[in-house]
Amino acid sequence: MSRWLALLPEAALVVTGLLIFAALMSDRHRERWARRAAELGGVLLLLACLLTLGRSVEVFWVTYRVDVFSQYVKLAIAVGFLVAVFIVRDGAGQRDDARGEIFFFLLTSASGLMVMASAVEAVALYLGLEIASFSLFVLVPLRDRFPLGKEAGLKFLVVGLAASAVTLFGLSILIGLTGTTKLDEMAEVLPALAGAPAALFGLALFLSGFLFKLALFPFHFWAPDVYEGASHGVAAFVATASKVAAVALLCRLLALTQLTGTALVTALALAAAISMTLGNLVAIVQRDLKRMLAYSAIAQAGYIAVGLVAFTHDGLAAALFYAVLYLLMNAAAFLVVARVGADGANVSMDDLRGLHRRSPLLAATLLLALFALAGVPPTSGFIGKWFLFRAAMSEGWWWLVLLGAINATVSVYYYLIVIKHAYLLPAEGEEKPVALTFGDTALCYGLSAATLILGVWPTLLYDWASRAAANLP
Amino acid sequence: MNGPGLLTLLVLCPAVGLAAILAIPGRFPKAIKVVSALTGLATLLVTGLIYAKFDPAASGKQLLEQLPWIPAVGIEWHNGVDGISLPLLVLTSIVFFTGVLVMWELKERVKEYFAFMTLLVTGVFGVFMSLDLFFFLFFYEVAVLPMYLLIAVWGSTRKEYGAMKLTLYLLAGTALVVPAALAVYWAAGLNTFDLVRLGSVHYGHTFQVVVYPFLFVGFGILAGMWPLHTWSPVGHVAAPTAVSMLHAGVLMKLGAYGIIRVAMTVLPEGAHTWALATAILATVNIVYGAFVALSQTDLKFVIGFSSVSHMGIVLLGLSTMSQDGINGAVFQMFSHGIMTALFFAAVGFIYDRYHTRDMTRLGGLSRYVPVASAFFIVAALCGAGVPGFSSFWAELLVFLGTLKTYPVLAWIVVFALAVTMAYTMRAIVVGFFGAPHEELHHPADISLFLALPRGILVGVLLVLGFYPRLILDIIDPATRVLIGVLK
Amino acid sequence: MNWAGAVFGASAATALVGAVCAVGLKSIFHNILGFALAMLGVAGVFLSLGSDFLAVVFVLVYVGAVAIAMVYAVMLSVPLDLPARPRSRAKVAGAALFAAVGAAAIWLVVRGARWPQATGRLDVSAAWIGYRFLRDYVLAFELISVLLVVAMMGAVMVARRSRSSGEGR
Amino acid sequence: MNPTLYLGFATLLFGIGLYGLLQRRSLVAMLISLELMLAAVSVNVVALTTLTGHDASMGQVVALILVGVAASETAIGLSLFVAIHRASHSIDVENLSELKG
Amino acid sequence: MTGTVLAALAAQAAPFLACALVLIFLRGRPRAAAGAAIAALTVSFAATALLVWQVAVPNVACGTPPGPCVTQALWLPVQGGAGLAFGVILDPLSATMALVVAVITLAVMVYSTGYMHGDPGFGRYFGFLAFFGWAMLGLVLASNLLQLLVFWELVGLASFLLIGFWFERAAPAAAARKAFIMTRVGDVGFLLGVLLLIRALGVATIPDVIAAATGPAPAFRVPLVAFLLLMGVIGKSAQGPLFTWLPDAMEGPTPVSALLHSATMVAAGVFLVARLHGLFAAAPAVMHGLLLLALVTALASATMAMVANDIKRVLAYSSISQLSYMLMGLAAGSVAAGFFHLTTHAGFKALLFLASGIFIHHAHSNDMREIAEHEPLSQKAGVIGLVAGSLALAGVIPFAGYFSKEAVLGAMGEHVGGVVLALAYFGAGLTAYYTFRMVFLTLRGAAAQAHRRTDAPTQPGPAAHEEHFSKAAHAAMAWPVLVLAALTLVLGYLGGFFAVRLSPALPHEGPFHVGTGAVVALALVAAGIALAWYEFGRAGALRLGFAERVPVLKSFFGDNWYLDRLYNATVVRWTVALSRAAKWNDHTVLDGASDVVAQGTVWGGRILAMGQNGFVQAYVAVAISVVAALGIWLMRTGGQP
Repeated sequence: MSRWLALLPEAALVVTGLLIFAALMSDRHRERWARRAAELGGVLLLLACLLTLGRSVEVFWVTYRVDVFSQYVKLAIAVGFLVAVFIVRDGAGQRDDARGEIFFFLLTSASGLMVMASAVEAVALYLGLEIASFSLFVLVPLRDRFPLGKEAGLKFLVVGLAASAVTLFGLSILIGLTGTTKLDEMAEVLPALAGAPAALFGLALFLSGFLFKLALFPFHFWAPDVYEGASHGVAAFVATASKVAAVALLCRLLALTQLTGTALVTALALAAAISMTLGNLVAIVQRDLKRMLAYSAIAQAGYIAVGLVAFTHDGLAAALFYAVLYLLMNAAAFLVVARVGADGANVSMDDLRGLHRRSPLLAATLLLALFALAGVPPTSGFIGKWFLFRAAMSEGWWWLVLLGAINATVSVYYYLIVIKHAYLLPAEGEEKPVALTFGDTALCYGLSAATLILGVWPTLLYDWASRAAANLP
Repeated sequence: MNGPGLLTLLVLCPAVGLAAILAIPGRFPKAIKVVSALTGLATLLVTGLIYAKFDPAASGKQLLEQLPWIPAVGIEWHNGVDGISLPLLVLTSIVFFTGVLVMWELKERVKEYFAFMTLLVTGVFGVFMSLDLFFFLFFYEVAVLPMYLLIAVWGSTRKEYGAMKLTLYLLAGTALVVPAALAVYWAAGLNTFDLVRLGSVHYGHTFQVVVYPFLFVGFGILAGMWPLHTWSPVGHVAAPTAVSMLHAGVLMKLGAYGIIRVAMTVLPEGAHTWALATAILATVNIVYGAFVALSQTDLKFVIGFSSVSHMGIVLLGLSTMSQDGINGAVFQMFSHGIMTALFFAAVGFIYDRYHTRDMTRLGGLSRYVPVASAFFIVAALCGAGVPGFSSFWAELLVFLGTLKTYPVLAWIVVFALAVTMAYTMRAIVVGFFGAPHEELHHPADISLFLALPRGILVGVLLVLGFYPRLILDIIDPATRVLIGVLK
Repeated sequence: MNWAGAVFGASAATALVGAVCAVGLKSIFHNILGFALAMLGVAGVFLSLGSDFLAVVFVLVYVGAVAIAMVYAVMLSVPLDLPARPRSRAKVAGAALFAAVGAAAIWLVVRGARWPQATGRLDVSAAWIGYRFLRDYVLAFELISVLLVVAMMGAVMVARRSRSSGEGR
Repeated sequence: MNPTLYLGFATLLFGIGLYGLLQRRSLVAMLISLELMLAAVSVNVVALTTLTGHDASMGQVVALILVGVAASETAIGLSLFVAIHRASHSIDVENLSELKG
Repeated sequence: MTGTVLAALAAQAAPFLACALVLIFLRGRPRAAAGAAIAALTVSFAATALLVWQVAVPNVACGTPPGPCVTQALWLPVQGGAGLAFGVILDPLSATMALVVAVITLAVMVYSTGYMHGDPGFGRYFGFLAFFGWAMLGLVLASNLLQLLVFWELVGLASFLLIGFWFERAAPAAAARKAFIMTRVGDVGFLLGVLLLIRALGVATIPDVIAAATGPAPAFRVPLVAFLLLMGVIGKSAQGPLFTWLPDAMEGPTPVSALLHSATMVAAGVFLVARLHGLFAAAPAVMHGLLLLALVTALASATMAMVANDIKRVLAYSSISQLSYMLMGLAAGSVAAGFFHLTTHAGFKALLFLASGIFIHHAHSNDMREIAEHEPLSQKAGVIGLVAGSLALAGVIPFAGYFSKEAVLGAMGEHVGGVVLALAYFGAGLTAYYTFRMVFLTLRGAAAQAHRRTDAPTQPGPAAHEEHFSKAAHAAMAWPVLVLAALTLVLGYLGGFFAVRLSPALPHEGPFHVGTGAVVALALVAAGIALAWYEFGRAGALRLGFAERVPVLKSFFGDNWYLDRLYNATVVRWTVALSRAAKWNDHTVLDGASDVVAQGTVWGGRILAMGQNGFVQAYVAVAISVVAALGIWLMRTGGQP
């Protein structure tokens, strides 16, 4: 019996789903009920993940594995889901008839991600990815207060489907070469043909679906348009939870076989370099805050990839570690965006003017979040990047590290421009203060605190990341 | 393995002060100022304790504290002071305390200002005491970044441009330093960032020669190394008074300190290989800075370029790799810190009263505000290397060291002293002598309370100017150790 | 040349022809018809591989469901009144080029790959497939149902006419 | 029996689908192309599992799952197609290119 | 010995403390300030007198070979040596000089209480005076060359502050700046010399340095060091090309000029040469150069003095030429003669300035002809002082100047001869001429014609508050003058004392011999005085000197031989141009470069942003093609990069 306890998070997912369903059935205040249900479920989910952290079990004929790695990732996903729910609040910016459903689809997306975290069988893995993506395909076009929501949805959909087609083709090649879809069995066979170009190519194609989720070059194009087109809450979820899952999956798949020294690593390194540079440079010229964050996200994906190319335990651990840090800091940034644009409209730089007077707390949160993204101590961004670069350097990727450091400097420029608007420039017209609920305040403090504490005492989290990485085959 | 001690306490002082400041609502600026002042006082006291416990005779690091922080990646909370860092700790707390007092009349956004200032100081203390490469750079960046807001929000002339320029230059420096540091870590292969152990490793010659420039230039940017110095005058001019004090007085020292503590200690061969080049750069710093200062009219620009010139002396002293040179360099770091702080404090008062720093629009200030002017004149004379002020000894030692290693450069820089005197005299005579400019009003002279911090600085300059051994006896043993490493 | 080869040849030809029509022709209706034809061809290919159940499912789902849904969607929405813009040659050429490169790359790989031979179980009877489905692929089975649910609900949500005037502002 | 023939066919199908995806302006046509690509994948899987003698039923299972995936993709895609058309009476993807830069 | 050392320390400490006290607390309290300063200098006076009594009179010497007694402590540790120890050096030279400094400073202070009475900066003034005294005493008693350099610079600083005392007017501020920078140019050489010494020896204690220089194999290049040190001397003692700051320094208050010219600032240079005479003697070539330079300077400044109408300028030029004579004496190898002349000159030059101060104060003008019109004869003390001082300066027996100048000329006569010696004698004649030109122009007002020129600046300092100018103040100004006047009669007879006390290095030098040279000199002096009388003194004289009649000469002489113009046209202009260029480079090239980099980054962003062109199919195309490229690459490389 106790082994089933390890599936508590999944159970929590189901329960939450049912709760939201029931809430959506009610004809009055369905949005508010759905929201309450989602918040409650999110908390349940969080608790469940915390409880099962450290447990390990395999079910469904070794296609679904619960271990430190999976629970670490699930925990992050749960946090991301909860934060996203908070950020959505009353679903402003979402089409008015979808303001309740948004919670349901966020939940399904989250569950898809969790499946990705645990599944050790390629098809299930892929299906989890698809569930996560489809829910977002649905949510993105349901945008209000912004004319181009549908265009964003279309681009998301088309690029996503193309990526999934590529992924599947890669899967077919892997199946052909290994004759199985179970990752463990693949892990036994693959090292034998690690040198074989076909295997590498198949793996590369199979990875592309997850690179798409991570928005790494060359699968990054959708990100800016979708971030800009989607409503704040949805964008926040896209930017946080699904990133973590994508990183986790990359770790899991790259750990499948010994890739060091193969051309695939070089390719990944190049992708990382291009992502960093492109993301940071283009972010400089953005005016829309979410779009800027999208490009910064591309750059951050590049940083994470820098950690991945090390292909050592340290590298994977650093990547997992940084993914969670990134989730927290990015969530803070999106929270600020959502509250400044509380009516659901997009937020431009000028909307931030005078923020330090309109809402000092939000301004401070934004400051911390952006410093963390820029990688400035004492925020967690610094230590995270340090670990990534350290891992890469220990494998001799000095040019990648140098490029990364230079990019970090460039990124400071546009982050500072945002901070300048928030702290320096006076608001044109009258300053309308930003209303914050108690939950928002708590979230601001919580996320800021996390960013700072993990910045000076990373061991709290890094140990788990390290153990999770150690858990990979 | 000693547990945390005074040094940790020292770095905690401003941190706690920061927390307290954040806790106080912005409605009570007075309280915030008092708390900041108390923080400064506390740091002074703790530094005093450290000074008392420090044994000048014993060479090597003292007051060591060491406890594992992130064992997985070899990061430790490892602190200690030696004769090189101790004076800089003292310098920092002095400048911080006086800086707080100098800003007593601040009106707008008091809370944020002092919060950022204390954060900055936390970083500075951390750098000067840290013996772990990670925490060194950690605090290094902590100290660098608040500058942007401090300048951009509370600054004056072209503040946004100046702030952005300064921040980007300095972070560009770290962008060179961080990979180099990681490369050292990688090359050592000990899975530790402990500077002491990293320093004990012998690295390949090629490696040293390749990596050293990254470290030197990366730190050198913060030390105002030519031709990457242009951020510093602009930034100083833009910054509010106390920030200029802290920045020129303390932050620029971080760069030089980094060169000593990291670059030269870890990569001695690289240092030797590049010594001549860096010495020449430093000489250019000195001469060039003096010449540019000669044709500036904004008093703060004059000071800014004089800082470039004086930091050149520090770099030159370091480049000589000789006892006297390095002694002088460290001494110069200290005395220049005090001197520049005094400089900016004096000019800050004048700017508050007259809202201009253009010497051609001032003039005759010695009649309207004699005491405030006296502070400027004292700083200026100290900068000109007049004996009786600490800079004289520092520069003398540097020249001695240079004369041994690079005689030609020594002749050049000594003759540049005449130019230094020229721009100093120009500033004094044009700005403070002669008849006051007609549209100047006649404000009350500096109040006793505002004169206090400046007086403290003057006192330090004079005491060390009278008896240099006070500080040299502390520096000398540490320098001997460093020389031993460099041999 | 055995019958399987013949079936393969014929159905492959059909499939390719259908595919070309599906992407090449101008009228959307013709495209859909071509698509159906292509799917029939693919089903034939499966037949030639001896997997008849799969072939049947293909025909049912694609030709019977997907194509019809497409027709409905098109009939609902395609504005037959305004004429379609002519295709730009540049885009055609570019698309062809990229497609060719992609196909070439894939071809290089699959041709170069050494497919390991094995002697696994060749039973593809519906019963056995169902058994596999409910045994070690049950997770995938569950997930696909979830996916379908999400997709259907999403489709309803997206396609439904919004109650308010909030139709994209 | 050598799977190369089937793989070649699948590649061609994939390429044609790719061409359509890159070239057509109507979302429906692009969906059709995607379906073609998925079909190519199915052919691959089935052919490889059957002809290389790995367990063939696994290939069938995967192919069937892909059918489901394809169906759901179509559902979403068509609904979006309808919604877009309702919003802006155009089915031309190239008109939806205002999010840029 | 310790007692004397304590006395020496006390002599330095008193004025320092007084200076600190006055500047910090007593700036607003004139009487207290003056009191403190005078008291301090009285202490110094007593202490230095004790020094002379203990050291100079019994001619105490320490060590073997007998040399100065040095008491010092480690001050600055340096590499390769015991480090630099600072302390007190005691021998007849330092003791005597200290006494001179103390006396003159004290006299000037007393005088100033009257002269500066009621000046708004009265307190500050006395603070600076005390500072000046401290710095000079420290210089005199410094046992270490570096320590000497320190006080050397402080003396410069003090004179800067005092010359620029009336900083609100442009002229004094400019003069002070000029003085500081010009002397700095020389000091740079001095500093380098000291650095070279320290670098070579590891120590800089004066006896050690001299020993090292005179030793068999010096560890350093003596001529180079000597030359560099002499650069400092030339700057301080206003010789050769670097003298032009001194005439301008007249912008300071007259008592300051008195101090500056007699015992402190300019004397420091000469004192240094005396102090390090052993070292310089080891570099004969340099010494000959110095001799010639001094000679030229002496004649040149004499010519300038012949055409000046500002009484203080006349005195200033006379100082320059007298300093040259001292240096000539030293260069000729006689410490005694040079230092003797220094002492006497200190006395009568202070006397002259103070006396002229009385007239200036009376007439509110520096212009001798203006003074002449304010019945100068009414100023008894002034007249006495001026006449006595002038007789001494002109070298009329039996006044002090005569003996010391004779000593110098005699010493020269032993070493050099011919033209040089002749010119030196000629210079003495010129001195007499311009000195008495001054006397007659000033005092023979009755015979003055009624054309007044007011080109010389007038000093408003005391003028502003004539009304409450008390008799006490008059007395305060009169007494020092009279005392010094008496001194000028006495000092001359101390020659023997100097001769035996100050020349341990040159034993052969007995008492100064007065031979035929004296007769020649006296004749020349008489001629000069006669010419002056003919041109200025006698009733109905044209009151126009022969040099003034030739416009070319007048402007050439009157304009410092155009040296200032030369400097402005060359050094100053080049420096300014260079600094402008550097500034331009900083703003345009360096800043420009960094801005270009920044702009380039932003533009890179703009260009890359175009890649995000909004066409979804383009996105897919890029992604697919990259993947395809990867595939092809993999197949080509076989998986290994």
